[in-house]
Amino acid sequence: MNFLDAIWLIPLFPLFGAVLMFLIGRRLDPQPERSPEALEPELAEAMGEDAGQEHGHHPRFAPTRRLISWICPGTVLVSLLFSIGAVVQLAGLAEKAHQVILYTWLAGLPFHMGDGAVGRFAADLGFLLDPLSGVMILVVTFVGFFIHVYSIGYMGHETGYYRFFGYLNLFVFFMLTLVLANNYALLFVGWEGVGLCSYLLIGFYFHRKSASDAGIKAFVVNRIGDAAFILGIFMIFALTGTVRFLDVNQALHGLSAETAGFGVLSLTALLLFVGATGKSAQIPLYVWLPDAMEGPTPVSALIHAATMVTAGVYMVARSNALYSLAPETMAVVATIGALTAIFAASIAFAQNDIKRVLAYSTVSQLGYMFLAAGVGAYWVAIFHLFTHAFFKALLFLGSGSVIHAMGGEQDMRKMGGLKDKIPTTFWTMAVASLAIAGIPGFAGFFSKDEILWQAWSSPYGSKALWAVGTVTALMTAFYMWRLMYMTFWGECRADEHTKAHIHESPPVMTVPLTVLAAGSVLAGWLGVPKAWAFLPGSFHAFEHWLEPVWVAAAHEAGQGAHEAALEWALMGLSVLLAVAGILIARYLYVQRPELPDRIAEASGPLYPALLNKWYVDEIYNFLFVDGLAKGGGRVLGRFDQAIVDGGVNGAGWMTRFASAVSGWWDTWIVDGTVRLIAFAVKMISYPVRFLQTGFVQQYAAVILAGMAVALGYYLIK
Amino acid sequence: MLYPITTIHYVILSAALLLIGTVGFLTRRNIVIILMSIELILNAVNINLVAFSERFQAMEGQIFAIFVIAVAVAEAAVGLGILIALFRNRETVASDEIDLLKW
Amino acid sequence: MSQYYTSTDHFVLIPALMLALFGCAVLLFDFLIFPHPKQRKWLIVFLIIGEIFTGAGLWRQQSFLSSYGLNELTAFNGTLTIDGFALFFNWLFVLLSVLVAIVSYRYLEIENEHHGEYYGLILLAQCGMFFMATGTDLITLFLGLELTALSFYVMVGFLRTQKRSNEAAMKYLLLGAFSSGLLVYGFSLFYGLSGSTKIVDVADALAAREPGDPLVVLAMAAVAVGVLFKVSAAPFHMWAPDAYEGAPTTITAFLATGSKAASFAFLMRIFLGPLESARPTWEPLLIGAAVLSLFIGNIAAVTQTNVKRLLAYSSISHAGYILLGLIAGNETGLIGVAVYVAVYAFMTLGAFLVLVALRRRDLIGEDIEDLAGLMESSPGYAVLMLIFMLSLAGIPPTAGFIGKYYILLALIQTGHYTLAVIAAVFVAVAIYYYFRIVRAMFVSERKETAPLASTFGIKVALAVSGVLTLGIGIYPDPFLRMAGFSLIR
Amino acid sequence: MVSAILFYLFALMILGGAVLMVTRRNAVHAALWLVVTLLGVAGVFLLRSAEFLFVVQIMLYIGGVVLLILFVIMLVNLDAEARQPRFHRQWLLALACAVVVGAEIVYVLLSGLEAFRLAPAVTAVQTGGSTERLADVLFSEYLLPFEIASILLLVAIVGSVVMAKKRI
Repeated sequence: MNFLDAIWLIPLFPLFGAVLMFLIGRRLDPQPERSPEALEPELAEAMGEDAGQEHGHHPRFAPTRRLISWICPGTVLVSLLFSIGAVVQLAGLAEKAHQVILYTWLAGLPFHMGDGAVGRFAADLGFLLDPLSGVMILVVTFVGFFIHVYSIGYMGHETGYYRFFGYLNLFVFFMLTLVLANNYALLFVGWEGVGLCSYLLIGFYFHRKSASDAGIKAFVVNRIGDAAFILGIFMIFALTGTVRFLDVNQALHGLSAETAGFGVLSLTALLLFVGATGKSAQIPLYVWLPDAMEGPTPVSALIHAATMVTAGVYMVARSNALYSLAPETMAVVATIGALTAIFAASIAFAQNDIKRVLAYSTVSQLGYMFLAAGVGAYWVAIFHLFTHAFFKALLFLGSGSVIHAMGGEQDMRKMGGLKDKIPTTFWTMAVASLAIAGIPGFAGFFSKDEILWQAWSSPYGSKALWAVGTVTALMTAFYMWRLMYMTFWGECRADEHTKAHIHESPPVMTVPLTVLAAGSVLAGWLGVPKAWAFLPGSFHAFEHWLEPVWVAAAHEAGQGAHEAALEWALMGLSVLLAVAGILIARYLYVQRPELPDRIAEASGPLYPALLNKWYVDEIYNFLFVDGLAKGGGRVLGRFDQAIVDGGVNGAGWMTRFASAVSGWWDTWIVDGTVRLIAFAVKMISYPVRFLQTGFVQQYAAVILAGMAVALGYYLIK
Repeated sequence: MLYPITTIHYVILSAALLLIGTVGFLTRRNIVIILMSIELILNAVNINLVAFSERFQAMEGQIFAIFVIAVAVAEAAVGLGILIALFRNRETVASDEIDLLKW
Repeated sequence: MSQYYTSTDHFVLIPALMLALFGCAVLLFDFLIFPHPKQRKWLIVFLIIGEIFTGAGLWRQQSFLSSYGLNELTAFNGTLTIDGFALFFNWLFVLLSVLVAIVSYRYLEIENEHHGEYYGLILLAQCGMFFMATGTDLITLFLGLELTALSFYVMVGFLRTQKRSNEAAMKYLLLGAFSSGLLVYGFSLFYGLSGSTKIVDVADALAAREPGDPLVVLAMAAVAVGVLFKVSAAPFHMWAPDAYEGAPTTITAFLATGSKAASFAFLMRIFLGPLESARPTWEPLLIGAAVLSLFIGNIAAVTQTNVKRLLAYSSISHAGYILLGLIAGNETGLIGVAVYVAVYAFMTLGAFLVLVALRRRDLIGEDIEDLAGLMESSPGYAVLMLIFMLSLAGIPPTAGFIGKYYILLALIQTGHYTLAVIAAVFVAVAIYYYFRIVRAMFVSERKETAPLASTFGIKVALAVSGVLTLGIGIYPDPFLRMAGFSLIR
Repeated sequence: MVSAILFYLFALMILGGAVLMVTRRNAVHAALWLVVTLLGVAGVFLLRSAEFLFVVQIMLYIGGVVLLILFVIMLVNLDAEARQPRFHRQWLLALACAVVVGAEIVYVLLSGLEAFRLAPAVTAVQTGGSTERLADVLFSEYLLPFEIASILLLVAIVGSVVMAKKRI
């Protein structure tokens, strides 16, 4: 069977599953009437996301529900099989790129571009399979499939099962569209689609207000990035006359790099990168990702760790031809990546919620990927993306298993000593933690080490970037093992009731953990360091496999001066630091558990700063919100006095408005940018609405004023 | 300037009537009078049209004026109908008292 | 003296004749054949038959044009012109009228105002729209505009016992009459400048004048105010939120789609006809109106709680986008306008239809709160509404994206980079308020348990608009070809 | 000369009537002043040899519309209404807008004066009276608008009945 020509089917299988769920899902899984106790919001809150699993009322579900458990993971499995088939056949091709174009999606009329050439903005509904998208579809379908399987167990007792799987399938559809698209416009379809699904899934537990707030936040932040992204797409079109990846790369191939300064190429690349920072949670748009963890844990694993958030990295790697021409933007990418990595790692130091540690860890690891991309080592970025997908998905699923075992508790201070009670979870998580810490032999070591080496040796890299990366590696090892020690070692700090119920998860959850653990070990061996030249070629397969994707200019960057001795030395240093990090964590949290508190006390303002995420949200607050709320209110007051009625209606509205302001003020102590933007928009919204006083002759006066301005404009001109 | 009477005199007359109609529309409270002000505006248009029609020695302007009158009549009829319905429910014909819909 | 009412005249007039005929027939049958209120929904069948005849007339015109390779067919000494543009809009009107009519009966029964006149007025309003899109004579255009507007004044106030409906109709009428007074004042100046009411003659006369001629400016400004009022572009938009909110929801849907599309057809007939030569003069005016519409529409929508009102502001912002296409003015832009108008009509209609289904006895169903948990209670409606919201927000792969894409592309092609950036930024703002609705449907607890007032008609209409909204987004090619056919040549 | 005097007489009727209409407190008085204005406009029509329009103006406008308005005033007239303020609170603002636009229009018209200034009306070769010619053109070239106008009036009738009648 020719899988290569059938790649367009790969996204369609999950779409089929999703449509099926929306059409008949409700009949397969009739919603049971909620028991009175489950309707109590406080109780639901108290029991956390696994409410009702162990305690209290078990809703009885229809037997047809099992059908859902077969259909939805099944569609992803079919996609996985098709992906494997297609990638295997791709490997046999001489030209490592295969396009399947179904039809022209967005037809464009020809027009003359600046240089006289005739451009035609035509975007296909077309799919491109090349080594890069091959890696991505394998990651998405493989990890996606196991997370689907895991969800069968994890979501087993939830209502809205069909909705959950419908959204999840829809997400896989959009993600596959994103990575398989052969042009920027179709990529944008997937880009928006995954955002939408992420939104719906974050808000899945809608009885938690914070969840639906987090969803809005995620969507709005992503939208800021998207506005830049879409402008970037149009810029690319204006530059090259096409949006097809292969043609764009070809068109850019002839150009010389913009070394002279910040030109139009750099601007385009920067616009795309702003889009990427939104989706991939980089400074300053990272704020949404930690909040996104309000969604169900499998969602965090799939969307907010393994796949969607890496879309930005994928897109930057995809646009490598453009970035190679814009060294200034590459420097920006690398710097933002490194800063995000160390910044997020420092916040992860002091978090006590197990999922939040992982969330900040994800932000930090994404920073690593951008660091690699920024120094021109695109294959390393993708390599880290690849290994990270395994161990981070595993960590999230493992934490889900822990939370499951603890009856919904997410605070690590109330855990401990779980090592023997949930052994499978423990062992698999330990593997993942070793991997992320960078212990040799585990996947994370290979990719992270390569990133550090490239940061040091690449012509775009620098010692400073390397130093930041290395320090981050130490911090990563520390906070991950802090998590491990707090969770699995020591005394169990849970209350008796919870303690009695601690149990290992069912096989439907632990099997995916085991498979991913195997991946977390093995995935790295596809790209061993160059210094390990004694190993046969297949151990260097990853770089070789991706090679056809990069245009020549980008590839040279990876070929920096290669000194084996230096590489061994740097590798040794990073391993040493990783081990040190683990040992410090062990010393602090196992041997001297009283120490951390004393350090926290002794550290002065540092610890609270970390605990409060460097007060970023509060700084946003102080700088903008306070001023706006008070100043804006005053301006509004004057506005209302001066203009229109100034009368009864206005006053009534002002009261409501003022109370709304003070209401928001409270919630903002814990919230940042998005609320700020939303607030700013609202602040403008009210005066605009005030103009609409409901008084018909005022409308007429405005019409006339409009005419007066129009006429006046011409008379003065 | 004032004599002989040319088209422009009519146009200025029309503009003045338009202005008065507009002022009436914008300032009066009574909706009946607002509707009457609309009649003034449309009459201003008609003066224009008839003046031009005479100037071009063609009938189009007059015909246009007939249709403008037809439209004015139709608007007045529907407007007064709506006004009666409004008055039945609200007991007022003051423009600034009908502001349920706003913001 | 040339012959009048020739066979060509008749051929061109058939659709309007059918509309008027069936309009009167519905008014008559209302009390002659179907005196009993329960029977009134059969009038819809008559309406549909009328639309079929209208459609047949349009179809014959279209095949006539294509079989003789003609661009246009004029009749009544150049008073009416059938061309791709007119046909495109008339097809749209036929579709919209049918969809609005078939969803209305349950809604009107719930509101206790189910009268036959309603369907008659829909047909007569559509008759007016026909002349707005087809007329090439100032008088015909003006009468078409007034015929449409008058029918809508009545339909907006159709819930006669409700204060809000009365008020909406009164405001709409007063402001509409005022603005059309200004419009016709501008027309009278056009006549004074050219000595003719035919659009071609006016165009020639205006082109002969030097740019910036004060009289042209005055006539243009007056006409522009009238037209921009009809398309509800800021700052002439203020009637729209009030009229939309107060009107019966079915009529709001018709007003926001049919009337708006007709007004844009009217606007293009005027601005691409007589005023094309004055493009440098009106371009700043339209740019101002477009940007202000984007600003006011998007910003004011953010804090609305009534969905109808929110959609009214959103429709103001969409008017801004459509104007941007007109400003770009190249082929892409004009196709973009046609595409956007149609696409906007489908998605807005769909959104309002969901609100129609939400109107139940003792339940208004207009607040965002009323949509809470719709995904749980009626997933079909929720998913459709989601598609409409995504489309309104311009997220691919929905039809709304195709429209925005064309507008943006045209702006970039013609070098209006600043406007393109402004348009893109407001797309980002728009998502915020559309997602307040999505949020209510998908991520809030269900509050209302009463089943939706769904009828066969609503289901059909929703399916049609949903399929169009999604279908055009995924496979736009046939639709784009149709829109390309609609260029004014 | 006579026509000039007549013109100024009618202009005075029109503008004076209009100003008084807009400023009268009592709606009935306003309607009566509207009649004066409309009569003035009818006179202008006569001056510009639009006899048919003159008749239409008298019959349709003064006979029809004003009567209708008077009916409505009688129907809805509240004694309270007459005691309430004539103008709403924002009348100054509205007036300012109107005055600005008016000034602009007059300025534009005066600066574009040349466009309209032709020789005083020529007496063209007329076959039959103005009414006859008008009918000729109306029922040949402008047949279509005439038909549209009939539908328009139908809508107006249906509309006002629907709105004003208690039970339909």
